Amino acid sequence: MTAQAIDLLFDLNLTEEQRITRESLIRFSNVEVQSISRLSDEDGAVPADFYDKTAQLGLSLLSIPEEFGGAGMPRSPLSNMLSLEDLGKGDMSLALGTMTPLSFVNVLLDQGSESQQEKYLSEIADEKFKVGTIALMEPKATFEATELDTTADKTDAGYILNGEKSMVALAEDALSILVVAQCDGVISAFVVERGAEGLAIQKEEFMGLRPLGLYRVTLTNTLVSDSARVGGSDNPFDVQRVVDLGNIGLCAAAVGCCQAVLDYVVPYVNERVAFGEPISNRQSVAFMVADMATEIEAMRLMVYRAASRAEQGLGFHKEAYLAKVLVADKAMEIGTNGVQLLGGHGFTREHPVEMWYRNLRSVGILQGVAVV
Amino acid sequence: MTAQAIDLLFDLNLTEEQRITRESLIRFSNVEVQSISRLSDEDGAVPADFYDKTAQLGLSLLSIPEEFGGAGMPRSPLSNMLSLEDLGKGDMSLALGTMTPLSFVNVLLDQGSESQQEKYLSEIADEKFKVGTIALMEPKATFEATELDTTADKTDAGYILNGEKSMVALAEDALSILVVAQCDGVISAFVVERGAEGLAIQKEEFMGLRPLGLYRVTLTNTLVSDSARVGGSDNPFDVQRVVDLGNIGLCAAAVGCCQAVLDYVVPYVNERVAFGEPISNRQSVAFMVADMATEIEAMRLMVYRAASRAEQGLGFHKEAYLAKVLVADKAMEIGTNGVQLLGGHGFTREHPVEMWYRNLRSVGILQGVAVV
Amino acid sequence: MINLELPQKVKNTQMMSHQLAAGVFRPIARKYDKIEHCEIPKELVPVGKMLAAAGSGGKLGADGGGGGEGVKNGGNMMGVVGTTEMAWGCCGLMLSIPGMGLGNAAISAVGSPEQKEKFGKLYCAMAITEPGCGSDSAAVQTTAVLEGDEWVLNGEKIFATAADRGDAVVVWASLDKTIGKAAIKSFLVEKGTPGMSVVRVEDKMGLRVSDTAALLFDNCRIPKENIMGNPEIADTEEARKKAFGGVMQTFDNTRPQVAAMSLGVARAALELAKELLEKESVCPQYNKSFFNSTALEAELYKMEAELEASRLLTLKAAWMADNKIPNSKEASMCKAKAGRVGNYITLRCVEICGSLGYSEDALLEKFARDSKILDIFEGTQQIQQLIVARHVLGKSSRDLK
Amino acid sequence: MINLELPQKVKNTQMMSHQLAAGVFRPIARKYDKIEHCEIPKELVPVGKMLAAAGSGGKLGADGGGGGEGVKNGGNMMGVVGTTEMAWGCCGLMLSIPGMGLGNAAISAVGSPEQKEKFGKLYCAMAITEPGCGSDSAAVQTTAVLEGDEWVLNGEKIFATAADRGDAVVVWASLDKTIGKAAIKSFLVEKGTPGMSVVRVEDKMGLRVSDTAALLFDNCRIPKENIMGNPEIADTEEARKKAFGGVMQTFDNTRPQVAAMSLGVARAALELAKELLEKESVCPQYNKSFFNSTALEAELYKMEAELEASRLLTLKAAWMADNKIPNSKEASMCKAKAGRVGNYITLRCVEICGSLGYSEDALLEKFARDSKILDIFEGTQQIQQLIVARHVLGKSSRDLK
Repeated sequence: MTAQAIDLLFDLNLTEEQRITRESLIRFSNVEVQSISRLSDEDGAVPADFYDKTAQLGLSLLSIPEEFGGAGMPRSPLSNMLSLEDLGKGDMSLALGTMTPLSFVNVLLDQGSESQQEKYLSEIADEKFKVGTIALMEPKATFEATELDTTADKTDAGYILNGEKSMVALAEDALSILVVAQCDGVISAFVVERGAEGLAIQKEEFMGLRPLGLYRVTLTNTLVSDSARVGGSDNPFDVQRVVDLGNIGLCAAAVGCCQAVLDYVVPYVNERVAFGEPISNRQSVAFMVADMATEIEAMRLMVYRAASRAEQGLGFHKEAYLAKVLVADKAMEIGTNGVQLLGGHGFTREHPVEMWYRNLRSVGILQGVAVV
Repeated sequence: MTAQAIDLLFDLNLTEEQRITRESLIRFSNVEVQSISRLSDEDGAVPADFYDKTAQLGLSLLSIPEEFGGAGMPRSPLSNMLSLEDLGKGDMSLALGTMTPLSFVNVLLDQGSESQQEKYLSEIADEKFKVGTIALMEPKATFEATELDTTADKTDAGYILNGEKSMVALAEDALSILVVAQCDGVISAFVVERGAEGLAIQKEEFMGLRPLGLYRVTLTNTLVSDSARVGGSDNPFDVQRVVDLGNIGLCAAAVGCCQAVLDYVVPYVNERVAFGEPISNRQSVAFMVADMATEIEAMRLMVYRAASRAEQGLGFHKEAYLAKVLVADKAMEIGTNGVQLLGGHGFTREHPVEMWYRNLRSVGILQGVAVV
Repeated sequence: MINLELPQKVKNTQMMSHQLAAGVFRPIARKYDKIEHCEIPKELVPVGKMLAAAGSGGKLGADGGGGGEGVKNGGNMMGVVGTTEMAWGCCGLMLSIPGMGLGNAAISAVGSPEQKEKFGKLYCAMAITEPGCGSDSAAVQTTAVLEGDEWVLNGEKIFATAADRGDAVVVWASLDKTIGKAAIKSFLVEKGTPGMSVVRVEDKMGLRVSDTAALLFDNCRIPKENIMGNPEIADTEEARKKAFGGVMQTFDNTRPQVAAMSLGVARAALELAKELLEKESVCPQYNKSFFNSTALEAELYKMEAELEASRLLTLKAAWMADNKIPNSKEASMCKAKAGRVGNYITLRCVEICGSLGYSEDALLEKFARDSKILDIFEGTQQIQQLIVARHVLGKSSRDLK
Repeated sequence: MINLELPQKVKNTQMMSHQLAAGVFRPIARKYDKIEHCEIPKELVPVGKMLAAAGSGGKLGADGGGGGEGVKNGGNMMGVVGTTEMAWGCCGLMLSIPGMGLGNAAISAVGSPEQKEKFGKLYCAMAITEPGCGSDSAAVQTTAVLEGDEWVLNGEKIFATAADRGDAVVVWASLDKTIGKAAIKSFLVEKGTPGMSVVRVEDKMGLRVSDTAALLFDNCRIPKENIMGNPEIADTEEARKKAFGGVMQTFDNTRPQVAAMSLGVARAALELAKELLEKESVCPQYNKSFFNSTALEAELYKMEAELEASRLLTLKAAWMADNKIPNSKEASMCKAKAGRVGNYITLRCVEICGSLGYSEDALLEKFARDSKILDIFEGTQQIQQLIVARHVLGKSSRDLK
């Protein structure tokens, strides 16, 4: 992150570096992601080699300090956000899965101590796909990230964790799970390592995001050492930052998915003939498409602004919050209209629009993933 | 009100009596109300003789017992609701004004003692237009009818009222004002007579309903006798009933107004030509009209159901509440779309749609008027 | 006299349907959603028999009946109320009850006595839509040519509900494509007739248990008497319009029934969402004005209002049909409103229940998948708006397309 | 590099405009809304002079400028930001500043040096719309015929902002109605020219202080040199399209400015609503997720999100214009979104503030009256949707009407 030293102009151009990265990511998304999207949805799993392919993109590695095995590049919420948009256009589930380790890395880079970074990031920094993940949500309709039921109690031996976490991405494969919990009246976070005692992991099934692999993580008197606590009493864990950066990432993936909807329906409605003309000659169809395009652009700009502020070290909570409010609403509208525009065909699994409908419903729900 | 003794069929037919009353009211609304609607709006007042003309309809008199000068007909929320719909089609402001005394009458019929009915209703029951009105609202954005700032304190001499009431219809001409106030921790109501000490009445100006005459009523240590209190500790004043019956009436007037919008825009969009065709040949125009028609019918049925339940002596709070939720939303949508369909012309005061836009905005706001 | 409460006899239908829905459909709704493609679910076989015995088969669209003189609450209202309850249980299962196909309804409405005798007891699907036409029912490309004592059918049909599991299919085909609407007739084709084949059963987002098949007719020969209604093509423009109008009018009776499906699924979602939220102490009491409530309460109120509005529109359309009042406009109004509201409510309920809503542990996510098609089939939202608009504006389908 | 914050120089413009709006416009907004029809409000005369001196007249639609090489934040962005602030103060008053008419913008964009010299300092209105054509600019019926050294104008114009108070009017007229769009040219007519008369000044729901006049041209003769742009009618179909395209392109620059008016009015409403609610202890803190908030908080968040989205779309369209990137689609996107959002926000703010919102004691009700026209003029919501749709779908105006 660079502090806003200079007086930047309003600008929507990518840097040269971003442009090059985008090009390769878009190619990857088109060739490797989109092509397996439907298959993965039907299987409820990604092909075996997919994540290792993504590891070669080096996204998770990029900002890990060189001494811990990474590339030591500056941490860039903006670039991560763009990656999520591009991958999300190929497939939201696979985008979120691909970025899961990076989420974990980003939180530790932002809030972990050096020794924690060394311990937990070194094992992620690999050319194979290694997983760290965040366990924030709990199985509650009125879940609020700042009011958790999961607890951490300090004992002489360390902290004892108890509680139930939901929608934890790739938990089964995770080397480390960052568990957010209530501790002494404040929200704190603890790294729980694979195989810890009292740690139970169970697959959850959802309406969409089926290939992502979301898990119920149950902690029963799970003991972690003092050094596993991220942040402390003097620098308390900033859960809001995790939520906000996660919202930016999730919204970016949703913008990508919405763009995929638009790109799919435009040729469809132009080619589909009813009552003697392409259905796109009808205002009800055309205006729906126009509104989709307008709202996608609006969502994108909201997300860009929040990410750009984060990048520049400016406050971005309100911007991320409002982006989420808008995207939760409009992305679902686009999801349902995508199906509507294809009529009965949109309801079949022969076309991807029904899958996007199911995936986009997650936007208003998911938290603590895709932390950019 | 008749208790639902028999097993009634689902039915939308009017009774013969209702049909005849409607016919004459619709005629009155078309001839006497609609014709002065714009003029009254511009003047912010009704023509001098208008209300006396409405008095000849006998609406307020109808259910007052014969011994107090009325016609002694059964009290009928359903018929009152229909009257509001019909008058509202001619003009919402004039409809609400016309029904203001009846609101007062209805509350006293429902909740007043016999001696209160004798005292206060006898003077209303006249062939000239005599006003009683209800002072419920207070000048607060978050106004809640069950949490009032106006107070009534019991003293030896009676009750001392203090507070500020807003949007009190026709207060300046009122012989009696039913003031709803907090008294000993419960909501109570008191009849304050014209000229009472400490009673100040001041005209308020609003976006719409300009001819209605809505007033700020300020009570400063206004003393009323014990007998002025409607209801008591054993039969507490039911403010929710007033709110619910008022919502039914207001919503009915709004349904009438929305019907006026529809009836006005249909010939307009059929005649107006742009790009070589009537604009109603365009789906964006036609679907807007279709949705108007659909939502008007939906609102109407919601209001009818609540009124019909009230008529039958069934519980109707939830039905009235939901009707208000729907009507506040859809009536304004119809109001703004009415202007939109006329384009720039709709924004001028040459056409009535801008007035309906302003009037319909009151639906989500007004309470305690048009108590059916 | 204006009364929008249901009379006891309709409530009885409602209660019985609800018992069936709660007792039989609900417990197996998730199971069959997961299984997706299968034979007729065995739990539905006795249901079909029971309903057939009760004479419910093909009752959709039947007229008033009962009630003697004056106003009637008859078959259409019973149908709407019963359908709502069954769809509340599981819309997919309801559409899979053997013997209760859309084809059965058509036979019951326009079939000859012989056809009713022969096909009435079978499970009959309906095949209208073709790959090239969605809501444009007049653009049917499947042809029927009389050769001797047989009709020869050629063409392709898609989205035929129950066409795989059914015993027979009612097929729309054109006697002469140059003539258009007036030449479209419907034909009865028994399962196993050579030349008719099931091309595929669709994989769908929702209503998974209900089979939706694509059919191919390749010189499929059926007896001459298997044509339904008048085999002649009307010879004047006026008569042709009327003929097709008659075909379309059958939709006036079925649209409120599909609206009822939407109502059922939406109410199921709303009730379930409230149950889940109540466990977390969200208990809407209607005791504060809308904007003084919490966001969750306000959302629930809004959904409830929209649902109730859709329900009343649907009841009105059914009531008009029962009382022989032309209801084409109202049938489309209720279908349009219930369709969009059903989709809005089910999606919103998933959202406000967060991970619990999105999870397969509850049925909310299934309702949100099922509801989408109800705003599409039997005429999309947009087609319904067109029909309403034409009525309100006094336009022909030529002026307003 | 992606940055959606405003640079200091744009913030300066914003601040200065805000001071003007808060110091001059706001205090007199209610007064002139009540007065409605009057001469140029005296408080605006010095404002007009000041802005003219600052060179702001006609800057709307001017290109980038400033910033040297690379990306530019120029006149369009300044215009959008300044307009937003002024409309925040009072949109009607902003439209009544002498010397800042839409005609001035047109002259500045396409006028000849002589025309700029002569008319640049006058207060110039723009007259396009006619009684028979709303958003259909190509259907202009007013004619201009060259007779000797004079153009003779005949026809009727409506909805011409500032045409009563202005010193001159830019009038759209056709040289040959059989040719259509390509024959439409614009002409400069000075106030007092015989044959031009103000038929009436409209009584309006909102923007009451702004004069909106209907004009009649009855053999109105103006000098030959008062035609703007090329006096020839393009002779090929291609060139004709291009010529009218050029006329329409001027709208690409003004649409974001009208969007900015919507932003200003909506933000004014939202800020005022928040102020009123804060007094009653409603203080949204963005500290609970959307559905765990109160209904009022959730409403405020939703409005704020929609407003911010509209603002960013508008800035983007202006930024594209500043950087010479064709922005017809984006100009319509921001106009469509800001128009509908502005109307939604202002109406909602009245509602959530109850009697305080509806009352003339506050300006909320005025904002709700003013905002409506901003979703109509300079192309209605529906026209903007058409333009966006044509771009996205790759359609001509013949395919998609």
